[in-house]
This record gives sequence, C-alpha cells and structure tokens, in this order.
Amino acid sequence: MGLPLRILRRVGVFVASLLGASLLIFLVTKALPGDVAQVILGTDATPEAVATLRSQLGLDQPLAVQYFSWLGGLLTGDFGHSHLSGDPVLGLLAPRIAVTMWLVLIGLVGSILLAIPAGMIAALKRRSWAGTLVSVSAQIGIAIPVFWGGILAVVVFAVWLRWLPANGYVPLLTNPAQWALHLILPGLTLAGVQAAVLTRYVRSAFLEVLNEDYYRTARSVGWTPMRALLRHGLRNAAISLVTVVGLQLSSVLVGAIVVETVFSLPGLGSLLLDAVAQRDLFVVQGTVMFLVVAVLTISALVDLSYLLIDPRQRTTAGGQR
Amino acid sequence: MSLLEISDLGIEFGRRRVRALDGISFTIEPGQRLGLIGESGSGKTVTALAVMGLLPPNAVVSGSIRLAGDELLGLDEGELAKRRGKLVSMVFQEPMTALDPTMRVGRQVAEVLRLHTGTESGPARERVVAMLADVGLDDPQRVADAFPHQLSGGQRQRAILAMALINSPELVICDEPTTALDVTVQAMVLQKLDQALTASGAACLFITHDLAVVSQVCDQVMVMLDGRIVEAGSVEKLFTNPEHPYTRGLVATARLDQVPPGQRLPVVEDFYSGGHR
Amino acid sequence: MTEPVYRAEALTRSFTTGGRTVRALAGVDLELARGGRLGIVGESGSGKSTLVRLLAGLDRPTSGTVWFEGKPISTLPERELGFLRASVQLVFQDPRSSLNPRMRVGQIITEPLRSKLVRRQLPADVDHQERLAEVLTAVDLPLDAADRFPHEFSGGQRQRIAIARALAPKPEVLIADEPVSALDVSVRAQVLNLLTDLVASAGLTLIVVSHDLMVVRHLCDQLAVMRAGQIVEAGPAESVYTDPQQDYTKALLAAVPRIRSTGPLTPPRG
Amino acid sequence: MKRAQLITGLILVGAVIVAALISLAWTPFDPIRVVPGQRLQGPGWPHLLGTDGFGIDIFSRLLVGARTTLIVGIISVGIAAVIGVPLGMLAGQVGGWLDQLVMRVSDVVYAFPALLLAILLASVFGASTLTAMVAIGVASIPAFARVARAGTLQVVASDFVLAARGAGTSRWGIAVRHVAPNIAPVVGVQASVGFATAILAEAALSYLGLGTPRPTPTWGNMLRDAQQYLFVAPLQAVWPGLAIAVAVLGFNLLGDGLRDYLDPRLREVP
Amino acid sequence: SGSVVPSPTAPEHTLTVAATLEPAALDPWHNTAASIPQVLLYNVYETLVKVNSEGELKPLLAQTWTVSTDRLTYTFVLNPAAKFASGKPVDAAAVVANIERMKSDPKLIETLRAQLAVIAGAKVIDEHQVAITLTHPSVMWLYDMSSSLGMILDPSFTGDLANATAGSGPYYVKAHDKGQDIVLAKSDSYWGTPARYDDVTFRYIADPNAQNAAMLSGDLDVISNLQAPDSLPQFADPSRFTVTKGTTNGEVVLGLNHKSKALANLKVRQALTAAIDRRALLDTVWNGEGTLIGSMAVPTDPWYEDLSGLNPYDPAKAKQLLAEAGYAKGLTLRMRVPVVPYAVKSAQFVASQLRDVGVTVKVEELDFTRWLSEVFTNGDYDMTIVAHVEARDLGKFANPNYYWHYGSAEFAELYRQADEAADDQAVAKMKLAVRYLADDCAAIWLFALPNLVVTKNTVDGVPANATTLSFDLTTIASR
Ligand SMILES: Nc1ncnc2c1ncn2[C@@H]1O[C@H](COP(=O)(O)OP(=O)(O)OP(=O)(O)O)[C@@H](O)[C@H]1O
Ligand SMILES: Nc1ncnc2c1ncn2[C@@H]1O[C@H](COP(=O)(O)OP(=O)(O)OP(=O)(O)O)[C@@H](O)[C@H]1O
Ligand SMILES: [Mg+2]
Ligand SMILES: [Mg+2]
Ligand code: NI
Repeated sequence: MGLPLRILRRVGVFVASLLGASLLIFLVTKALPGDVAQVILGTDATPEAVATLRSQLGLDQPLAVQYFSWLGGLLTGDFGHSHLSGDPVLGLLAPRIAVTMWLVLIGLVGSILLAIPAGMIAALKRRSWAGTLVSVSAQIGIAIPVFWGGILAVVVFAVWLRWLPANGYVPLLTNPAQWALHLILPGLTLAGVQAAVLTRYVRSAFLEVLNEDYYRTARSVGWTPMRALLRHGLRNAAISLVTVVGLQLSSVLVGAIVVETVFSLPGLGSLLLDAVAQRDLFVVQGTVMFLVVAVLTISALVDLSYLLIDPRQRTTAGGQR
Repeated sequence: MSLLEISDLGIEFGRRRVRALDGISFTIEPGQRLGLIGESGSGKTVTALAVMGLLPPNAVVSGSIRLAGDELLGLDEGELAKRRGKLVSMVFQEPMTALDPTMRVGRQVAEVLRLHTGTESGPARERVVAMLADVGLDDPQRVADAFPHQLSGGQRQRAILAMALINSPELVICDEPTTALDVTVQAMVLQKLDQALTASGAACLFITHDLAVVSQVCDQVMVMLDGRIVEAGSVEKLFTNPEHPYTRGLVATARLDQVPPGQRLPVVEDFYSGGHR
Repeated sequence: MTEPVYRAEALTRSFTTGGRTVRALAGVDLELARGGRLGIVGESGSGKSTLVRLLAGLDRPTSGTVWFEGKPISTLPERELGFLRASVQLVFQDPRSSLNPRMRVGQIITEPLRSKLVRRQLPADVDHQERLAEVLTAVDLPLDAADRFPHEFSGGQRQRIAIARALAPKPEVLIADEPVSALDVSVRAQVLNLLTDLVASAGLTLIVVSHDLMVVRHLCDQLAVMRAGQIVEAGPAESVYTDPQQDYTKALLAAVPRIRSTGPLTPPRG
Repeated sequence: MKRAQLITGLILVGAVIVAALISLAWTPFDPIRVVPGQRLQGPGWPHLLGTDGFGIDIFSRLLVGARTTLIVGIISVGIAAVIGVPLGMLAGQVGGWLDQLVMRVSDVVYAFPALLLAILLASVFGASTLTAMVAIGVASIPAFARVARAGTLQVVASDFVLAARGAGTSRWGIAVRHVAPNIAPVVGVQASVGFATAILAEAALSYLGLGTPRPTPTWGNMLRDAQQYLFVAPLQAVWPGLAIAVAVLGFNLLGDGLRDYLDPRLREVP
Repeated sequence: SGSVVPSPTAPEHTLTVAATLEPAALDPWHNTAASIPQVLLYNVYETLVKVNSEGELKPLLAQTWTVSTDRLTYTFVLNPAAKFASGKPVDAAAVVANIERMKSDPKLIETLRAQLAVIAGAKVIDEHQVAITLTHPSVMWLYDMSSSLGMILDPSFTGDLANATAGSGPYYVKAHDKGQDIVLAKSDSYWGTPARYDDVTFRYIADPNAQNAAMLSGDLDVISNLQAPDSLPQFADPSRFTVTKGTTNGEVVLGLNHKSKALANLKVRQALTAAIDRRALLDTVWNGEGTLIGSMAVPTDPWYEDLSGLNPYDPAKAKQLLAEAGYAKGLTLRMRVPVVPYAVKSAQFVASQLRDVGVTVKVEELDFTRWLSEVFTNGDYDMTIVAHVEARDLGKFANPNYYWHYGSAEFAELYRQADEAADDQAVAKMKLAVRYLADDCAAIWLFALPNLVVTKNTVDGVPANATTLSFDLTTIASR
C-alpha cells in the first residue's frame, strides 16, 4: 500500500475515533445527575423559569438532535457557554491550554531526557551496582504516587529550602522568569514520575537490542558496547519507545491533572475538576473532548512518525521477513 | 608463528558452571581454512565467540587464546574492540537479523571501514561499492542504498560478508553462514566466500554442521562433540577414513545419496552411542 | 481406474497483506493415487506450504478446486470436513512449535481422537489409552512419555511425538511439511527411517514437502518441482532426479552440496 | 537477579494479602471509632504506629486499608480482564473487521485516561469505591485486550494450532485448549501490573476526593488526610505512603519477575 | 502572583492574599457565592453603613442616619466627599437608583430579593439626604444594608464587572484571571483615606495545605482564613508570621431534617445532641480553635449568650432518651455532607459517637453543587453539616420551607416580635428566640468557625473578627 494511502487510512481511523469519543463523552455527561437548568438558576428558581431555560438550552430536544447540534458546534469552534459565568467554553479553555501544554511538554520531554540515559545504564550495566541502582530507583519511583512526590517536592524545595514557589502560575508573557520558576517543581515532579515508568521500558527495549544479532554484528566489527548501543540501538529502541511514549501520553495527561491540583495551577485539569464539582456541563464536555482530541491526535501523529523512524514501514514493499 | 593459537580453552556458564567447552586446543596458520563441525550444542559458536571476545559476561573462560601473537584473554574491551573487524571478523548465521534494520546497508559497511581506518566518507563509499561488487552483488550501488529489508537473504549475507572482509582481516570466522539460505543461494554464497578468501588470503574458521558444505570450503576439519575436539585432520582423511566412531556415524548419515531410496539409512547410534543425547 | 485420493485443478491462492497482493499459488494441477508417495520440492517461497495447506483443507483457494476421494473439499464448511480430518494428518517442520508447550504428550497425541469433527468419523469403541500406547510404540517412544511435557524431549523425539499424533486417528494420508529440516543431521536419519517404516507398514499415502532433494528422493516415488507458485516439473522421482528436464530442476540439483571426496564409504559397523 | 525480583515481589504482595486477611478477623483497635483524647500519638505501645487525627490506631487502619486496596485491585483488574481478554482473543482469532472494530474502540477508550473516566463517573454516580473500581477497570480494558490479542495472534500463527485444526479441533476447542493456556502467563503479568496501576489510581482518586468516602480506611484517603499534619506529625503521611509504595512495588516486581521468568529470550541475555 | 525573593525595601506596595473559593463571576446581584463580597464589599463597593470588627454599625457613605418613631423611615445623610471612581458623586439619586434597579431586576438572586422585600420605597430628600421607608419595623434590615444588599454601584456604569471601576471604594477590580486570582488596584481618586497598597491580589488556592505551603515558602502575605487549624503550629515562628484569631459569623450547624420521622421527635433530637461531645469534637476536628455555641448566634452578635452548656454530653442519657422515643433497638440515619474540611471531619466524628449510642450513621460526601441540589433544594437527607456564614441568620429557622423544614410557629412568632421590636427590647427578645431554638434542639450547633488569619509579620491591622463576608482591606497596612 502506498504511503499516501496509509496516511489517508490513518486519518480515517482518527476521524472515526473522534466520533466515537465524542459520542461517549456526550452520553456520559448526559447522565450527570441534577437538572442543568435547575443548577444554573439556583435553588430558589420557579419551575416555569427552569422549563424556559431548558428549552432555551435545547435540553428538551431528542438526544440525537442535542448530540448533533453539539457536534456541529464543536466543528465550528462553538463549545457552548459556561452556565456559571456565561463565558464561552473555548474562552475558558484557551488560557488554560497553555498551562497544561507546558506541563505535559516538560513532563514528556523531561521524562524522555531522564529515562533514555537511565534506561541505557540500567540495561548495559545491569550486572553492576550502577545498573541495579538505576533499576531499583525506577521501581521505587513508579511506586510513589504522583501527588505524594509533588507534596514532598513542595516541602523540600519550597517550604524548607525556599528556593522555589510552592504553587501558582505566572503566564510566560507576563514574566518569563517567574513563569519558569513556577513550572520547575510541577514539571520535575511529573517528569520524574514518568521517567521512572519510561526507564523500565527503555531498559527492556535496550535489553532487546542487546539480544539482537545486529548488535552482536556491530560489536564484532569493533564498536565498543556503549557506542554500538548508541549507533545501532538508539534508533531501533526508538521504534518501540515511540509506541510507549504515545501510550504514555494519556498517563502524562492524568499526571498533569493531579499535578495541577497539587500545585494549584490554572490548567485544564483544575478547570475540569471545578467544572465537574459545579456541574458546569458544557465546560465538562468541552474540556474532556479537548483532552481526548489531543490524545487521539498525538497518538495518530505517533503512528505516522513510525514511517519516519522505521524504514521497513516506509517503502511500498511490505518487507520480506 | 601461528595466526591463532588456542590452548586448553575451557568455558563455563553461569553460577552453576555448566561446562560448554572442555579444554580444546588448535591452531590456525595464516591463510589456512579450518572447518569446525559438530551437532547442535556441541560448542561451535561458543568457540567462535571466545575468539571474538564476545562471550556473555556470565561465561568463565580459562586457557589461552593468542591471536597474531597477543594473548586475548584478559585484554580490556578497548583493546579487543580495536582488533574486531580489523584483525579478525565474523559472519553470523542469520542474515535476516544480523543487519541494523534502520540503517542503509552501504552506510553500515562504510562505518566498519571508517571506524578502523578513518577513511573519509567519499572514498569510503567507493571502497564499499567495490567490496559489494567483490562479493558478487550485481548492482552494488543499489544494494548500498537499500535498507536490509529490501534485500533477499542471499544479498544480505553477502553484504555481511563484505562487512567482514572490507578491512582485509587476517582471520574470518564464519558461523554457519549458509544454514538459513536456500540450496541455490547457498551454493552461490559459498562460491563467493571461496573467491573472496582466496583473493584476500585471509585465514578462515568455518563452522557448520553440514559435512558437504565444509568439504567445499575447507582443507582441514575438526569434529566437536560435547565441548571437546574428538578428531581433526584433512577433509580427505576424515571422509575416507574417520577414526572416532562418532565421526564415522556423522559421515555415514550425511551420505543420503549413497543409500537407495526407501532403504534404511544408517544412523549415528549405529556407530557411537556414548555421551550425547 | 480407481478414483485418485487427491485431485486438484487450477489452484490459485493469493495473499493480501498491507495492500500488497502475493500470488503464492498460480494455477496448480495435481493428482495422487492411493498409496502414492509424492514429494514436493522448490526454493523458499515457491508455494509448497501453501499447496499443502490447501490439500489438508486448512486454507481455502482463491480459485480452483481440490477433490479428496472424489469430494470437493474447497467449498465445504469447516464442520463438514470431519471425514477429511479423520483421514488426512499432518506433520510440521519445527517440532518445537508444532506441539503445544502446555499440554502433556498424552493429551497432544489423543487430541485428534477427542476432537468433535474426527470423533464422529471413528468407530465408537476407540479406546484412547489403548491407541495412545499403540502409536507411542509405533514411533518407538516409552509409554511413560505420555505424562510428560514436550519440552522434556529432544528435537528428534518431539518430531516422533508429532508423528504419533498424526497416526492416532489411523489416517489414510500423511502430509509432512519439511519434517526433518529443523533436525540435526544425526537425528534426521532416525526420523526418515521411521517415516519409511510407517508408510510401508500402514500403507499410507504420503505427501512430503522439502527443499532437500535427497530427502524427497529417499521417501517418495513421485516428484513435483515448484517455482513461483507453479509446478514446473513432475514425474517419477527417480527419472526427475537422474534426468531433469527443466533448467530450474537442474540448477536445484546442481546446487545440492556434495561431499568433495571420492573414496569408498566406510561400511556400517553394528 | 531475575529470581530476586520475583521473590521480592512475592514477599511484598504476600505481606499485603496477609494483612488484608488478618484484618478480616481481627484488628488491634477499632479502625473507625474516634477517641478524642488520643490524637496524633507517636509510634509506641499499644499503638504500634501511633494514632491519627481522630485518635484512631493507624496500624489497624492500615490493615483494613490493605483489604480495600486488594478489593479495588481485584475488582478493577477483574473487570478489565473479564471483558478485555475475551475481546482480545476474539479479535485475534476471528480477525478481519471484528479485529479492526475491537481495536479501534479500544483505542478510543485508551484515549480516555482512567482518571478522566473516573472523574466523569464519579460526578455521575458520586464518589465511591465502586465508581473508582469501575472507572479503573473500564480504562484498563484496552490494555488487557491488546495483550490478549497479541498473545492470541502469536499462538494462532503457531504450528501447533495448525496441527490442532488439522486434527479437527473446533475454534472453541482451540480457544480453550490452546490459546487460553498459552496466553495465561502474559495475562497474568498484565494483571499484576494492572494491580499496581489500580492501587496508584485509587490513591490519586482519593487525593482528588473522588475515591472511597470516609470513614472506610483506604491508604489513599489516609494519605490525603495526613497532609494537614505534615509538619505536626509527619509520620502520619509516611505509613500509608509506605504501604502504597510497598504494594505497588510488590505487584510491579511480581509482574516484571514473571515476565522475565517466562520469557526465555530475556533469561539468556548475553 | 507573589514573588519568590521579596524585595528588601519596606514597606511593600503589593499584597497577596490567599483565599479558598474563587467566584465564577464578579456580579453579586446575580451570583450567590460568598466569595464575591469577600473581595468586593467595602474594598470596591461601599455601603451606607458598615459593621466593624466588633459587630457595631458604623458610618461609611452615610455620615449619620436617623430613624422615625414608628421605626419605618430611615433618613441617611451622605458624606458629601463621597464619589465614584468615575468622579461622579455618590448622591441621594445614586442610592435610590440602586434600590430601584434591584427591585426591578427579575433575575436578582433570591437572598437579596428577600432582604429587599422589607423596603417599601426610597426617595431623594436633597442631594445628600435620602429617606428609605420599610413595610414593617425590622432590626435586621440595617445590618443587611451593610452587606451585599447595600453595595452602591455607579448608576452610570455600563461596562464589564470583571474589570470594574464602578464602585466608590479604595480599590477597583483590575483583572480576574480565571482559575488563579483577582487583582484589585488602588483607586487614585478615592474620596477617603487612600488605599495602603497599589495592588492587592486575591489568590485562589482551594487546598488548605497548598495555601500553607505557599505561605511558608514566602509566596503569600496573608491567608485570609486558615482552613486547616491543625497546621497552626507551622506558623508559630513570630519572626516570620503573625496569627490573628477571632470569630466569624459561621455557625457549623448539624442540620436535622424535621421531615424525617425520627427527627421530628424532640426526644431523638435531644438524644443526638447529648450523644455528641462537642468540646472533644472541636478539639479533634478544628484543633480546639473556634467557639462552642449552643444556638444560632455567634459572639459578635449583640444577642449572643453562651448556651453551649445547655444540653451537655451524656451518652447514657442519650441512650435512655432514644429508648424512650422507641429506638432502643437502634436507628439508622443518612448524613449527607458537602466536601469541605470542617463538614467531612465533623461527620466522621459524629458518626463514630452516634454509633456508641446505637445510632447508625451512613455518611455520604457530596460536592457542593450536588449538595445544593439534593440536600438544600430537594431536602433528600436526614442529617447534614454545613456552616452558615451569613451574619445574623437565625431568621432562617423561621422559614418552614428552608431545608431543615423546621416548622415551629412559636419560634417564627418569637423571631418576628424580636425583629420588629424597639431597639431597647430587640436584644432581649432575640435572646429569647435564640434560646428557644436551643431548647427545642432545632439543630445541633457544633461550633462557630474561628477567624484565623495568618500574615507575614510585616503586615499589620488585620481585624480580629470577620463580622461580614468582606475581607476588609481598609485597615490592613504593612509595617
Ligand atoms: N549464554 C549461555 N549461557 C549458558 N549456556 C550457554 C550459553 N551459550 C551457549 N551455552 C551452552 O553452551 C553449549 C554450546 O553452545 P553453542 O552455541 O556453542 O553450540 P553450537 O555448537 O554452536 O550449536 P548450534 O549448531 O545449535 O549453533 C550449549 O550446551 C549451550 O547450551
Ligand atoms: N499467511 C500468509 N500471508 C501472506 N503471505 C503468505 C502467507 N503464507 C504464505 N505467504 C506467501 O506466499 C508465498 C509462498 O509461501 P509458502 O509458505 O507456501 O512457501 P514455501 O514454498 O513453503 O517456502 P519455505 O520453503 O520457505 O517454507 C510466499 O511469498 C509467502 O510470503
Ligand atoms: Mg551455533
Ligand atoms: Mg514452507
Ligand atoms: Ni508567585
């Protein structure tokens, strides 16, 4: 199958997934208890007022109609309005996307930068104390709940040492230095925990490479173990790691939601939790939809990135193996 | 001085010290082609890896391996790496997996050249293409630009051969280089190997379990059984007048063509019933 | 004329993977009489295994038909293939992967007897334990082997277990796909001897696939040479072997490595 | 080294199980009865690990917490396995559009991180252990389906399944006798890892206030409640934190140990 | 938000105050959230009169006021200097316009509408004098005028309240970063004593522990009300922090649903009250901070008296009362509480103690919105715990439709008489009403929330008591 066709197919799957996800989200949020109109109008509203608002919001229409008008809105960038503040949902999302994005980015990139060398050491030196130390630390790192790690980091670096702010956020454009300072702890917390998870994968990916004949070939033509692993292992391990990182994404996102709570960051996670607590239906729908779209988009991109890393995927010949 | 001098080489594995090699000794002179045959698990690959210094870390090695006069055992990784690919190189059994699937073949071969000689990439490419042609690849330019998966098994095995020969090593170790190939392809690869070795004058340790194959490449053969060398000598002598009963059995079973169809074939147990499974 | 056991006409089989279509079989005609021993040779990828799978009813042709004892089997649904399953049994190349590592040898061997399709074709009074003992003896394995797991056996022994399984439902046809390719030279002869004996004593019809002409010549009386999904040459084994008509067959024969020696062979000593 | 992992994992997991079993029959003190005069005592006698902000014995709560933790793990892994494994097997064995459908749906569920699902469910049905378990379980279905599918594909492609088909074994028989036992180990590994994930997810949900409501002790809500005493009685937070870490570590080590133990390739890494 | 490295030059020109709940919008007329007046009242919008830290009414926009003898007409004399941020004067017309605007607003929140109901009309006497007439005499209404109800908005203002310069107070709303903070800025044209700070940031941190961490790390200047009293020892260092302790209007009420069969029985209510050791509860749940109260009044109320000893802890008596009421074999009650620290912790304590007298309590934790719809609106509960933070709110018990469904006509009458009483009798009559509630065990009053303000020790002038919902910045200064 030609490359364009494969890309097209992947895009088709992506669109189908989006539809499936949107249906799921719509149905689940529909099951939220408490009448939305009642919630908006408050506790003392008259039944007539509630009924009027219900029809204004289209809540009295058949589910299918509600779903398609919601979907249509999404496509045109209309995510609805917050019941509580009356703000458009997209307007609420926009400033928060940046916060979560930075967090996820730092978490993802940081964890990769930490995990690759750590995983290599753990694989290559697995028989010596250095490798064992790395492996054991990774195992312990995984076993520590994210929020607990975050709280410990706050206690040590913010409360005891007072090097860094304990929580809060400053937008990049307002004050770049403060922005960076406020993101260090949450970013490192997230990256640290994810790195622990990733290290295990990196380790086993590299262990697999160590098992491969081509690694032995590389050694036999004169590469030292470390250089053989760098030259021939990295790229091959990357193929399996790309999948893992793609799958990690949703767990990084979850981590980000928790970390946002620990560090009181005004990101999508805290927006979502607040909206759920306040029964702000459209905000919940919009936020979850946005997060899911982000995950699906990135996993689609990850799939396509195989085509770049793995030459076996690139050519039309399916390979003769 | 012999090129390779192995004496009393013993190898044990793991904490339980499973014995894989039991004090073997042999020598290879410059330019000599020595065959090593034996059934699966008899220790052929382990012998080869010991010479390359590529044994797994859980192997305990005793005895002595001298290559071009230098003792290899106890040498540090850097010193060994310098010799690998330059003085001694190896061709492995599985052509499908022995090449890095993510790197173009030409570059993989060129890297070996540049690693040891520091050749610039331009001239290196020329040498690589020439070498690929030498091992009998018809379209060396295309092969050089291909990824391993775009080549057939025979082409890949020849590319690996090119990698092994490009620095004109003194010794080439081939570990069952044709076992995974079709008969027709096998014949071609063996022929090219023969030509290339003749051209470069390199010595060769040729490992196989196929007596017919060994008889086509080598003049001298050793028979290995359960980590020991039970018999050694010229190919001619081994096939016409094998001494050890195991060798006799091996030779008898190999000659399928000498038994009329449908009749009972001789088996190794007819000759030798000790030791192995 | 008696009805041939197997008849195949214009068999083709294409595979589509990743949008690419491979013609594994491109029009194969075939006929095999009862008691015949057919050898199929050819280079890797020439379609030997594909052909054999179609004959065994384990795969369906893209076009063309296979008749077994006069019945077309290519279109029958799986549940009506009981007669075929009971009469045709298979032995595969790699004894490591053809035996379920998590079943005991006894279970493995009696599996055909217990399977729903075959059970109905067998006489009702078949005693599984008795039959198990019979076939174990036939392949020269100790009776206590039944209680052990495959990994406790050597390659040659495992291949015998596979043969025992194939013999259990007393088949008429035995199909062996590269039965000795994965075995050591020293064990290969044993398995070949066993096959020769069994085929002779039970009067089995045999189909053997191999890329080794010697093996095929030793076991079979008919030969089919395959290339690129087609049978390029067929005929009595000896005549194909000694007097090949096609260049491809000649090349195959020439490529077989031979021991480079002329001396006399040492006679077997007891 | 590999064994060490497995054994350490077994010991840690065993400790958690023993704690949970003991708590069924006996705890040193009432795990929910508030004792106003005894707040925030340090470790000692009779309160081995001290008391919490309500004057309740921490050790007793930890024991009961082990039970809740295990139940959360068992139910959520159970949900995931009971739904995911058959789906994966079905996808792997039937293939085609069904496979595509199952895998695409599982992709979509995968895009719903467990926590997001839990947040949604908790808001619909209220925060409770049950919703947490269901959310974690549902979110882990894809992982099990994938593992089962990959295992099934591998098994189905193996020669012994072909041999079984040749022996007339039905699809169901193949699923039960061949596929299930052979994918059991990988599913076991996944279950072990799933347990660890479930424990962490429950803790995170408790932290966000979406987990098990008080007064039922879980390690997660103990940890959450301990936060306010971080500077007054830091040990409060150490015990449940340690318990979580030990359990997660135990299950992960068990999973890794099993994987390494079952994967012969990794066992022989040079 | 705050700075990590505080600039060494004192005094500071900015102040960062941590608060717990963030208002979704800044419109107090259409949103009930108590977090709106916390920021806006007295700081951005001013009222005619103001309640000080001791609970006394003081002049603000009105210099003086007089009450007619029938106590139905109040005449306010406005401070002639008072002017809005726009420069327009705060005159009688503006006051009248505000009252009329609210009266004609169909979407006005119910609390304000109820408070507004007592006002018959308002009229301009001259530029600086305005007269407001009531439908019946009321002690409470002037207090109400010191809260959100009395906030005077610039009638000419037409912009977005989120960036509002529509008040007459010392600060205006500079920015509201949703999810983070609200920034108030000094109003340069303020008519009174100028604001102490250029910028005041209300930073919203929901988690009390996170607030503490931010304070300890030096990122905050003030924690407006500490929600985790167990953490007080962290702020013991006098060289860094000052802790101001006082009272609030927040009565933590264990609400009883009088529609529930068992709870309609006085003996059961008495039994439940006697079964809970409220001193121990306060010690356990709120680290002993706060005040024990026995009824719906707090120490800053003029009619407050300590009634906490009225129905003391006595589990034996509780069991006996339950037996007398016919529940010797036990009783099961549903306690549905909102997820806020004091409620959740109290619930656990109460459940444990009631279990000791044979009452099984099933605790459910609901997020606040759900609590509002299911407990507060639908009355689907037996017991609940929530703090009533509004000032002088015992009148709630007079409304039989309020979520307790407390239908005592006697109390309603006592309350009405007290509210309409003359000034010299009002306090005594209120005391009667308050005591009636306690005797009837209309609810169980666990304690009154303390006002615990933690400040950097450079900050001074924090009022001890929170007598209104406002976090009043006008007295705060830096040393
Ligand atoms: N890494 C290892 N750990 C433990 N034992 C090993 C290891 N590598 C090889 N052995 C053992 O050493 C013995 C010799 O193995 P070797 O691979 O040299 O056999 P071989 O003659 O090359 O067989 P084949 O023809 O199958 O390649 C065998 O018994 C094998 O099990
Ligand atoms: N399940 C399948 N899906 C896709 N292609 C297949 C499949 N099975 C066989 N093929 C292709 O069909 C062709 C013939 O394969 P087949 O296995 O029949 O060859 P063979 O002659 O048995 O080769 P070998 O000697 O290597 O076993 C090959 O090109 C192979 O890649
Ligand atoms: Mg070998
Ligand atoms: Mg085949
Ligand atoms: Ni800050």
